[in-house]
Amino acid sequence: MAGKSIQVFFKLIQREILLAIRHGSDSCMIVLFFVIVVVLFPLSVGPEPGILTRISAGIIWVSALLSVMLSMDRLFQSDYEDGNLDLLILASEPLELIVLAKTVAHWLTTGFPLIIISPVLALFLNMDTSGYSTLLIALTLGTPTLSLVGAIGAALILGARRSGVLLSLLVLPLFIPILIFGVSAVDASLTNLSSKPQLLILGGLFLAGLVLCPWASAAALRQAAE
Amino acid sequence: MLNNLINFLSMGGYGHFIWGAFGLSAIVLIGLIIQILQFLKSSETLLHSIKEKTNETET
Amino acid sequence: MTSFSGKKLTCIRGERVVFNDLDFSINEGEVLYLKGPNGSGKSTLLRLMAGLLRPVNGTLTWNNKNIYQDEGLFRSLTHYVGHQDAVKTALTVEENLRFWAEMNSDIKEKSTVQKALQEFSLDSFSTLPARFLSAGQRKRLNLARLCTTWAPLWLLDEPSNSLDSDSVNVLTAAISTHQKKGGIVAIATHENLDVHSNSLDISMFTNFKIKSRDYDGW
Amino acid sequence: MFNYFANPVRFLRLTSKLQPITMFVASVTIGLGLYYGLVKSPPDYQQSETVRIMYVHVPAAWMAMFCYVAIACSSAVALIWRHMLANIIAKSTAPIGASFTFLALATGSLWGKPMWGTWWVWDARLTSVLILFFLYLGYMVLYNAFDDQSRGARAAAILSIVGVINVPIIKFSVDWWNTLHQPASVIKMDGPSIHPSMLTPLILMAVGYTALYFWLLFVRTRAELNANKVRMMSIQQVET
Repeated sequence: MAGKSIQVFFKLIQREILLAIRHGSDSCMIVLFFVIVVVLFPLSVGPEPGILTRISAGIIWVSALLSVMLSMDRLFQSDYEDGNLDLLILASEPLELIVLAKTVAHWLTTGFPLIIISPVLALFLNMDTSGYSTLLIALTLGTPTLSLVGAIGAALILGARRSGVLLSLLVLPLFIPILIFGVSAVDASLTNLSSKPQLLILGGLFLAGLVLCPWASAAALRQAAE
Repeated sequence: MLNNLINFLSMGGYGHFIWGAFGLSAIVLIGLIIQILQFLKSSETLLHSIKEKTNETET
Repeated sequence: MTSFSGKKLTCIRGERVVFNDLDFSINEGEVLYLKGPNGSGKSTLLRLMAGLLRPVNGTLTWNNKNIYQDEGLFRSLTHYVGHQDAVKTALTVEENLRFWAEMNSDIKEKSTVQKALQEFSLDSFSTLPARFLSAGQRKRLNLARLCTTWAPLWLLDEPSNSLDSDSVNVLTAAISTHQKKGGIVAIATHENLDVHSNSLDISMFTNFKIKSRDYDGW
Repeated sequence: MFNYFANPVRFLRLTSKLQPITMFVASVTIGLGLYYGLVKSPPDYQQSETVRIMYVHVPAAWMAMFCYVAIACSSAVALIWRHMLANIIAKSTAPIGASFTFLALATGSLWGKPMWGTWWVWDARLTSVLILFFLYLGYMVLYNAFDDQSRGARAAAILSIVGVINVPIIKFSVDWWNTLHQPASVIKMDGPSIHPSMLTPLILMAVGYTALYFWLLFVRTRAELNANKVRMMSIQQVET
């Protein structure tokens, strides 16, 4: 029995990624948004390297957080509109597994590209190289948690008026812990202190999210289909 | 009598902060009370009017 | 002798009593027509039967075992066809169908998917992206899902709208073969498919009214 | 079946007795608290008179937290036992809790001005209360973002439970963030250990605020039940 669930899990991820590829432009839009937001800061705060280096970690993390949140509300919306959501709820596999599969697929199409491009942006903000490796590790631990928590918000706003803005109001307060520890991890390594505690806490948040968030998103989806 | 009232009000020079805080709390809480009581009154009048209507249709 | 029945079902949707104390029972090989004017709760009852909606009280039993005990099992026994066609326009016709076939059971060979497409005469455009399909063709693709894997209980919500006449015959044929194989079907439709069936008029069960005197007693 | 309609007879009979009691308790304790706080208790040797703002700030912050936990508990009851009345209690608590949170923020900044010279201080506790204020606004906005009331109630209930699980995490991360960026903090928000004579007004005000919350909750729930019944009867009239 468990074999079938795993099979269904990967089949769902495969379908989501196939859909993302067919609508090629979606994940590129998110990455472009990420780049543009980061570019805004030197234009506003001023190009002097001194300031930029000091706040580079914060800029990258806030932009990554906004990009992930921006791409969140389409997670269940298309399934809700075309009737797929009912069938997913009625599938013999537990809904929590299906939600986890969709979140993983969402992370692969949005979170992962952000991580790949983040060193380039760190270069823009001339963050010195000691911070690069921690930035990548922190983003790899942080962005999946952002997707997991964002999935709860995406499930809650189905069928609501003005769901895009509503999602950001619901989800941003919940993103704050991830933001704080993510930025302080990179800052610690920039001032060559050890960033181990922050990364451990980020890992802890990720594991907690992995267990609790699909359960909450599934509950939200069931009440959305009622 | 008057001057110890004044120095009571001035609160050692911080009067406007303290009275500001207490005044604001009073305004917000009393505003909340009034709003809720009005909400109750309007819901009761609404209920009465719809009951009259259903009573006519039921009897 | 499989049977699917519900006792004293009461459902509230959007603060409105849709129906109250509704009973029904369908035995093996039978079709139940849900009759009633628009808004009388036909779709709500079907969604309730499928398990998408929880009744306020009353029980649903499959072989007189409460379905909420083992929901996973019950869900693997039912096919639900709703108003919307659950078709991903970016995927091809065949990909759509294969996805749902593999979701419900681990069939390996492609034949069952091909056979289902043939039955609803969709096999000619199986590699066409679904966005080129007309509404009727999309509904047929959704109905083709019924024939890919075996599930004794079919719950069909207006299956025949936007279908042309010979597709309706295909649907009637599929329903009667399902009956012969001992399946159970509940349909909400205005078209009288010539299928041997008994019917249930939902509007008889929407008599619950709040009197103005209700809960005035405080 | 009838209890789904938030059969309020039991609840309303209970609250019609409690309502005057809570009103009386609230007015007496708040009156006494004000008298003790403003007149009787001594000024603090460091902060002098401004410490009196604590008698309004600290109870409001406690109530902000108390109301959010109350929303989460009644939402949990509403989700598990599908009881509409618990949803209505949660919905009625939200604006009261949001007002207390706003008061905690406003009085906190009024307290910060004389001591640190700036209206807003990024102190760990004040920042957590600010985030809690966003959680309240999120709850209220989500509740009314749907055309169907019961959909909004269920969605907001789930959000409040997710929120209440996140509050300690947010508190922990904000405290960590505060110690990281905080130069040696001169005066912590709640000042030196509270002198016993200052404790009485604080407790009086806290009890007064709690009684006020329950009184307002009962009044507002009664009004919501009326509105609920009006809506149902008007829907029914449309059908007959």
